[in-house]
Amino acid sequence: MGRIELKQVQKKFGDVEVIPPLDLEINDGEFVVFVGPSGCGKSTLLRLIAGLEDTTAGNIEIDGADATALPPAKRRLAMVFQSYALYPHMSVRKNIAFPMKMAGMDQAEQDKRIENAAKALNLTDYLDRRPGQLSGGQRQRVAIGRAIVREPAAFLFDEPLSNLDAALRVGMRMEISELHKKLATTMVYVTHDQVEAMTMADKIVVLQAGVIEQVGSPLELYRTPRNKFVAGFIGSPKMNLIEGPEAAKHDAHTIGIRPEHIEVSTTEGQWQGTVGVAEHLGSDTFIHIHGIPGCDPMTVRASGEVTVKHGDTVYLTPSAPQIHKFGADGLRMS
Amino acid sequence: MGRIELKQVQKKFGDVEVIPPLDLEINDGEFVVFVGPSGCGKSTLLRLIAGLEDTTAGNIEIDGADATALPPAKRRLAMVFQSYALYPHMSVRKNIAFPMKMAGMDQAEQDKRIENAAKALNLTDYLDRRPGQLSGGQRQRVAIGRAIVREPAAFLFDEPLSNLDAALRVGMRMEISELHKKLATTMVYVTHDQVEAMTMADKIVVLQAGVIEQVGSPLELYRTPRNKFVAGFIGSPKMNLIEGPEAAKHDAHTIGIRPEHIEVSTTEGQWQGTVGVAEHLGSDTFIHIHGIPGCDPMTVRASGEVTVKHGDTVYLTPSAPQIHKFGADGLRMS
Amino acid sequence: DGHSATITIATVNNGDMVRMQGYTDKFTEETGIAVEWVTLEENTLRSRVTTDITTKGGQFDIMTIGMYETPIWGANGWLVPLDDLSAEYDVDDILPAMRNGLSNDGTLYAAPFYGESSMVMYRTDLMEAAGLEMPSDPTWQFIREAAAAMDNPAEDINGICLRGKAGWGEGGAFITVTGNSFGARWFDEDWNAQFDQPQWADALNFYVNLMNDYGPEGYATNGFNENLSLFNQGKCGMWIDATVAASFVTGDDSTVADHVGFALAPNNEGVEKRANWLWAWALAIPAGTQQEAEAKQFIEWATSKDYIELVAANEGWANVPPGARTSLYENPEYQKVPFAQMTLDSINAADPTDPTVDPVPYVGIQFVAIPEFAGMATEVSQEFSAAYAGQQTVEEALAKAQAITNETMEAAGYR
Amino acid sequence: MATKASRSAARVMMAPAVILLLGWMLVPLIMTLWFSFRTYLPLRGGDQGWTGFDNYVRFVTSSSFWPAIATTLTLLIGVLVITIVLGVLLAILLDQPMWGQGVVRILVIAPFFVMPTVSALVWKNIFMDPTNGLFAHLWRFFGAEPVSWLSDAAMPSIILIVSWQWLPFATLILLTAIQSLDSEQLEAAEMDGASVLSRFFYIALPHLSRAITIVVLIQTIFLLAIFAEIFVTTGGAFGTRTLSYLIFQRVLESQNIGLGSAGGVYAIILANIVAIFLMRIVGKNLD
Amino acid sequence: MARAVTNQRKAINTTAAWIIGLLIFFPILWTILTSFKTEAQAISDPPVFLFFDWTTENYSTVMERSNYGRFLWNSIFIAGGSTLLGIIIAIPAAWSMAFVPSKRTKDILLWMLSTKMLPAVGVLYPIYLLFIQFGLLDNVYGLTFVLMLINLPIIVWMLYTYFREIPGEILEAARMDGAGLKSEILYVLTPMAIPGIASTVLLNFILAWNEAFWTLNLTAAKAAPLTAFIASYSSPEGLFYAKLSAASTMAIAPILIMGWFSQKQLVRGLTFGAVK
Ligand SMILES: Nc1ncnc2c1ncn2[C@@H]1O[C@H](COP(=O)(O)OP(=O)(O)OP(=O)(O)O)[C@@H](O)[C@H]1O
Ligand SMILES: Nc1ncnc2c1ncn2[C@@H]1O[C@H](COP(=O)(O)OP(=O)(O)OP(=O)(O)O)[C@@H](O)[C@H]1O
Ligand SMILES: [Mg+2]
Ligand SMILES: [Mg+2]
Repeated sequence: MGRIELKQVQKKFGDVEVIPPLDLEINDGEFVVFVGPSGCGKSTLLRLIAGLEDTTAGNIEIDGADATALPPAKRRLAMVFQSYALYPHMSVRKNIAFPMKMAGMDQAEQDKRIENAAKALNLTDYLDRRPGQLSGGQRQRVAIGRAIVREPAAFLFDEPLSNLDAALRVGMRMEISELHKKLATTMVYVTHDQVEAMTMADKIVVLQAGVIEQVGSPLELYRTPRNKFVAGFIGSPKMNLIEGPEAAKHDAHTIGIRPEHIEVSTTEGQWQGTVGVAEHLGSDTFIHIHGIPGCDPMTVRASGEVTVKHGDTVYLTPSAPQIHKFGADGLRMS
Repeated sequence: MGRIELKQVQKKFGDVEVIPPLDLEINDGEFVVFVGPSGCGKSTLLRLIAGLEDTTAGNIEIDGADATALPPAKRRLAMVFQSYALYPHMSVRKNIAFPMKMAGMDQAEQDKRIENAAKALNLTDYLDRRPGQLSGGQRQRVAIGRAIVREPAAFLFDEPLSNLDAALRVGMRMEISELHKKLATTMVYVTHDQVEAMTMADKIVVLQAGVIEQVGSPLELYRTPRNKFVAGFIGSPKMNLIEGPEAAKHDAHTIGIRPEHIEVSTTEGQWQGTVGVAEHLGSDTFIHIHGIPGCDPMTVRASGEVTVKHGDTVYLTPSAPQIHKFGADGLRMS
Repeated sequence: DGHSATITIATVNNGDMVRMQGYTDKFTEETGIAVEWVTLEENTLRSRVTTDITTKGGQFDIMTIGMYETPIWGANGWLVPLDDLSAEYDVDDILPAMRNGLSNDGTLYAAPFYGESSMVMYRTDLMEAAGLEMPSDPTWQFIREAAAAMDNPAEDINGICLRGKAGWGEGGAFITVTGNSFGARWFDEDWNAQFDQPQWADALNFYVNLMNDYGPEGYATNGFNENLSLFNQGKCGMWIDATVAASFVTGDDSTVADHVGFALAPNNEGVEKRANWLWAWALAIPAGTQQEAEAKQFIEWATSKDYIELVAANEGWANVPPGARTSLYENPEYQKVPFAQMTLDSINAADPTDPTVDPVPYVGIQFVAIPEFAGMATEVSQEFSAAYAGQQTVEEALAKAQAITNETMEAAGYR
Repeated sequence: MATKASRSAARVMMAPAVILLLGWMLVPLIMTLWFSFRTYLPLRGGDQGWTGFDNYVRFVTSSSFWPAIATTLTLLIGVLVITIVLGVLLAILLDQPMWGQGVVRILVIAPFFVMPTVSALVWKNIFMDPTNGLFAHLWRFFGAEPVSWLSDAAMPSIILIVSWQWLPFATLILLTAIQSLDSEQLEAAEMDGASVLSRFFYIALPHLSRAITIVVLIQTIFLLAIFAEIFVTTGGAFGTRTLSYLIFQRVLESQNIGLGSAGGVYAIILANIVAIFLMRIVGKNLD
Repeated sequence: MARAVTNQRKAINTTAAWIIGLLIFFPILWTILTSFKTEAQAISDPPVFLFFDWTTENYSTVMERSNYGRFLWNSIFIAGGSTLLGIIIAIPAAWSMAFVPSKRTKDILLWMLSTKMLPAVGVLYPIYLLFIQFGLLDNVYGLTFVLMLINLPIIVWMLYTYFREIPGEILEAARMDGAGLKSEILYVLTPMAIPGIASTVLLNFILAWNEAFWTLNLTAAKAAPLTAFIASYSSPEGLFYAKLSAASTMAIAPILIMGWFSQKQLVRGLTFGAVK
C-alpha cells in the first residue's frame, strides 16, 4: 500500500512561502513525476512527504493515516537522493543492509533481501566494494537497492539520474521504469528533465513557483497543456509560441505549434522564412527558421534528412488541428 | 590559418598506452568533433594538441610547422575547458584581457577586442562582474570570449557544454555553431554526446580506447558506419544490432537497423514481439519490444503516438535498404 | 673612547637584581656605557648562561652566577679574573666567606652582589602565645617542639614552612644542609654516594615527619617564593630559609612584619654542623668578551659601597643588598636593621671547605662543586619531592638517590 | 599538466624547501650522532674522545629511561584522547544552531593563542597553587582539603594544561569536518530509521576519521616536543619527566652532551616509530 | 537538516555552548581580571571576581621594568618574517606537489612533517654551535630563519591542501593564455589561493609567536621576543600573581586580538584539508 495525500500543505522558509497551500493525491502503485524549472519547489515538496521538512500548515496522509507529525523513519517511505547519499565508509552490502540493521531485522532475512536486491539490480559482483569504487550508475543502483530492501510503502526519488551521463541516464531510466512495473509500489519522482517525466510517469505534476500548474498523464500534458507554461515545458524541441497577427487570426492571444507539427517545403506554404542553423541528426533534422513574424526563430522538426542549407528560403505549414490557442491570461482556450 | 596534423602521435601514461600511434588531419576552418565513450582518450588527444601533455612519440604540426616541442602558449591555440576555468578573482573584463596582457598587447587594442568579443557574446553588461556572479551559460560565454580575443589559429573545446542543463545546452550549441560560421576558424571539439557531435561537426572523429574508429561527416557516419561500434554510437536511440539466424539471412554476422527505420504494426510484419516499456514523448513513441530473436529488447521509434501497451503483441518490419550488415570482425560489409 | 659602548648582562629576576636594573640609568649617566638586561628566571638563566659559556657563544658581557658555577668556570679559564679591581673598590672589604666561595686558587672570579646564608625566621607573637622562647642557636628537636606548639590548622597557621620543591637550588639545597646538620654527606672521600647511610635516613625521616605533621599542604612543591608568600600571609609559625628573606618578611608586603624574630639555622642534637648554607649571586665576566673594561666598570659600580649607599638613600637600609661587604655590617645605620647581625652570624657559621661532620672530597655546603652536581642533585631532589608528596617512601627515595648519584659519578668517570 | 617542462620546473621549485629542510634535518642530526659517540663534557674539558656505544648503553640502562618513555606516551595518549573525545563533542555542540555562535567559537579558540609558557605559569600559579590558587579557594569553599595538583596529581595536571591548549585545535578541525558532512547522508540514514546515536556512530564518526587522523598527526608532532609546560610546572618531578625533558636534564643540567645526544638519537628513533605508525594510518586516510 | 529548529532546543544549545565556551575561556579571562587587581586582591580568599578596585599599576610596573616595546617588535618581526619567508619558499614547493604530483609526493610531504619531530633539546647544542659559527646568536634574522625552518613543513602542507582544491584546469588555461610559470603563480594561483594563504599565514604566525624554546635559547637582549619577556616573570620573589597576570596579558594580548579579528580565516586555516 502506498497512497499519499497532501491536504492544503504549505511550506514557508522563514517568511518566504515556497509552497502555497496545495492539494495532491498520489494513488497506490502510481508513478508520479514532479517536474518544473529549478527552484520551483519540487525537492521541497518531496522532502515534506518524506518528513525531512516540517509542513508549515496542512496535513500529509499516508494510507489514510495522518503522518504530518511522524518522523521520517516512521513513514515507511524510502528515498533515493540526487547525490546517492551512500555511506562512503561502508561496503555496498553494508549500505544496503543499513536500514534493516537499524530496524533490527534478523541476519538471515537481511542476507536474503540483500541477495534478492543485488540480483535484481545486477550488483552481486560489487557487494564487497566501497561506493567510491563504483561508477555513477552502479552507485545509483546501490541507492535504489538500499531503498528496495525496506519494502517501503512508496519510493521517493529526487533527481536520481541528474549526475549520470546521457547514455547511462537512458539506461537507468528504463531500469527504474521496469522496477516500477515489477514492484508496483508507489513512486514519487522529481526531475527537471521533461523527457524523463514523459517517458516514466503515469502522472506528471508540473510545478512552477510552488504552484501546481497541471496534473495529468504525459500525453494529456502533451496534447492539452493547460497553459503556456506547461505547453512550453513539455515537449522537445519546445513548442513554438506565436503572438501578434498570426495568433489573432485564430482569435487567440498566442498560438502554439510544436516543431513536429509543421511541414517544411522549399516551394510553398503558409509562412515564409530563411533557414538559420539546420541540425542534422540523421533520424531527424531540426531546422531553425528566421523571419516568421511573432516567433523568431521558429523550430521545425523534419523526419529523416532534409537538405536545406543556411540561408535557403523555406515555406512552412502548420498542421491546423494541432494548433494550441492561449488567451491573454496564458490559459488554454477551449 | 589553422591546419593541424598529427603524425603517428602516441601517448603513454607510465606503461599504459592510452593513445596508440595515430594519424589525423584537421583542415583549416573545419569543425572537428572527437566523440567516444568516457575514458577513450578524447581529452588526452586534445591536450596533446594543446601542448598540455607531452607526446610520447610522433609529431604534431600546426600550419605545417612542427609544434611537438612548443609550450602551449606558443601554439597559437585557444582552449575552452569543461569547467570553464575562468579566473575567479578577476572580473569578466580582466578574464578576457588576460591572454592579451600576457602577450603584452597595447591597452587600446585590448579594449577594442574586449568590446567586440563582449558584443558578439552578449556579455557587455557583465564585464565588471566576477565569474562567481554569472550563470553557467554566461560563464561559458566568457570562456569563449577569452579564447576569441587571442585570434588563435584554432579553438579547442573540451566538453564545454556538459555542465549546463538540457535547455541551455541546446542554446549554447547553436551559439557555438554560429560562431564557427562567423569566424571560420578551425575548431576541435570534444564531447561524448553524439547529438552534439551530429549537429555541430563538419567532421566527426570517433574514438575508442585511443584508436580512431572512423572519421567522416555526420551523415556519412549515420549512413555508413564503418563498424558496429560506430553504428551503435551514432544515432539515438541506438541502432538495434541483430545476430544469429536473422543476420544469417542477410549473409552477415550481425545486422543493424535503426529504430526509426522499423515499421510497427499491430496486425502483420516480419517479426513478432511483445511490448515492454513504451515511452511516450508525444512527438514520438519509443517502444521497447521483447521476443525478437537475436536482439532483446529491440527499440522502435514511431512518429507521433502509438497506442500500444505493456504486453501487447506487435509486428515489426525493417526497411530493407536501411539494413546495415557487419561481418564477424565487426566491420561493415560491402 | 667607549662613549657608545653597550654591555649585555644576564641576570636573575629576583628583587635585588630587579632593583639594580632601576638604577642602571645612573650608571649610564656616569659612564656613558649603555646596559642591556637579559632577565630570566633562575633555572632558565642557569641553562642559558651555561650553554653560552661552554660554547663560547659570547652573548653576554656580564653573567650573574653563583658560588656553584664560579669556581668551576674559573678553573676552566672561562671567566676574566677580577684581580685588578680599583683601589677604591676595596676588594678586601668583601666578606671572607664570600670571597673564598667566589674564588678559585685564590683568584677572585666574580664579585658578590649580595650574599646569604640561611636562618630561622619565626613569629614572635605566636612563639609568645605558645609560651616558648627561641634560643639563638636552636636544635631540630626544639624546632619540632615549637612547630607543634604553633601549629593551628583552625586558624590556617602551619607550625613550620620549609622548602620541598624539586631542584638542586630549591629543596635540594635545603635537604642537603639538613643532611649536614644530621651528620650526613653526599660522598665519602672516594666519591661513593652516601644515601644508604643511616644519617640520611634520619635526616629525611625527620624532615618528612616534621612537615607532614606541621607543614603546609603541598609542601612538596613549595620553594622560596611559595614559602615567602605563605609566611607573609601569616600562615607559618617558622620558616627556615635564605637570610635575604628577612628584608621581605619585615617589608611592606608582609602582614606580619612587626612580629618576626631570627635565629641560627638548627642542628641535630649532638651534631656540630648547622643547617645553614652559603650562597652569593655574583657578577662575572666571561673570557673573550669585547667589552671587558666596560664590564669591569659596571661590576665595580654595582657591587661597590657607593651602590649600597645609593640604595640605602633611596629605599632605606633594610633594602640594601646584604651579605657581601664587611663594611656594611660595621655601618651603625645598618646595625639597626633587626636581622643584620643574625645574617652576619649565619654567614660566618658556614664553611664551604668543611661542610660536613665526616670529611668529604668536595667544596660547597648546600652543593658539591663539581660540574655534574646540578643535574644529579635535581634528579635526586625530584625523588625526595616525590617522597614528600607521599608518592614513595623515604627508603625508596633514598635508594633511587643512591642509584642516580652513583650512575652519574660513573658516567663522569669519578669511580 | 604533467609535461616534461612542468616536471622539471616542479623539481626546481621544490628544491629550496627540500634542501633547506634536508639541511635542517641532517646537519644537527649528524652533529648529534657525532657527539653521541663521544665523551663530551663541556664543564670538564669538553670533547674527551671516542667512547663507542657507551653513551647509548648508559642512557637506556639509566633508571630514568623507561619511566621517561612511559611518561612521554602517557602524556601523548592522554592528551590525544581528551582532545579528540571532547573535541568531537564540542564540535557537535558548536555545529548546532544557536545564538552567538561566532562569539562562542572565539571563546573556544582562545587558548590556542596563549604561549605555552604563559599558560603553564598561569595554570600553575593562579589556578593550581595549593594555597592561593583558585582551585584551592574553590575546594576550601566546599569544605574540601585543597589538592596539591602539581605534586599529588602532577601527570593529570599537565595533561589537563596541555589538553586545554590543544582542545581548540582539535575542536576546530573536527567542527569543519562535521560541517562538511553531506547532509543528504544524514537524511538518508534518518529515512533508514537510524536514531540520533546510530547516526553519530555509523555516519558522523566514520566521516570524522580523516579529520581525527589529522588531529592525531599534528598534535603528536607537537606533543612529542612538549617542554615548556613541564619545565615551568614541575621541572620533571613527580613522574612528569618525558623523554625530551630527560634529554634536557642530561644536556643542560648535567652538561653531558654525549649522553644527551645519545638520548636525542633515541628520541629521534621514538619519534620515527610513532611517525611510521602514524603514517600507516595517515597514509590510508590522507586521500 | 533543514528542519525547523525549535527555539527551545536552540536555547538549550546556546546555554550549553556558552557555559562550555566560558569555561574554556575562563583561565584567560581570570588572568586578565587578575592583572587589574592589587597583589593582595589577586590572592584573596574568597576570590573577588569583578568588584574590586581596578588598577593599572601592575602594567606600569611591568612597563617600567622591561622594554616591552622591543620584545613586542621582535615578536612581530620574527613571527611575521619567518611566516613570510616560509610562504615564499613554500608556495613553489606546494605548487609542485599539488599540480605536478608524483608517486613520491606524499612521502616527501610526510618526511617534511617528520622533520618537526626532532627533539629540540637534543639538537640545541649543535645548533648553538652553528649559530656561533655564523654569528647569528641574538640576531633576529637568524631566529627568523630557524622559525621559518621549523614551520616550513606545516606551511607547505597547508598550502598543498589548499592548492589541491584549486582546479588544475585554471592553471592550464593560464598556460594556454600565454602565461609563463611566474605569471601563472603570481597572477593566477596566488590570488586564487588568498584565503588559504591568509589562513596559513595566521596559523603560522601564531605558532611562531608562541615558539618558546629556540626564541629563548638563541637570543639574549637585542633579538629577544615576548617569550623571553615572559621568562623573566616566571617566579620572581614574593607575591606576584597580579604582575604575572599583567605580564602574561601583555604577552598574549597582541596575538589574541589579532586572532579574534581574523578568526574566520583561522578557522579555515585550522582545517588542514580535513574537509573533503
Ligand atoms: N532550507 C531552505 N531555506 C530557505 N529556502 C530554501 C530552503 N530550501 C529550499 N529553499 C528555497 O525554496 C525554493 C524551492 O527549492 P527546491 O530545492 O525545492 O527547488 P527544486 O525545485 O528542487 O529546484 P532544483 O531543480 O534546482 O533542485 C527555492 O527558491 C529555494 O531557494
Ligand atoms: N594523468 C594521467 N595519468 C594516468 N592516466 C591518465 C591520465 N589522464 C588520463 N588518463 C587515462 O587515460 C585514459 C583516457 O583519458 P581521457 O581523460 O583522455 O578520457 P576522455 O575520453 O576524455 O574521457 P571523458 O569522456 O570521461 O572525459 C583514461 O583511461 C584515463 O584513466
Ligand atoms: Mg531539487
Ligand atoms: Mg575528457
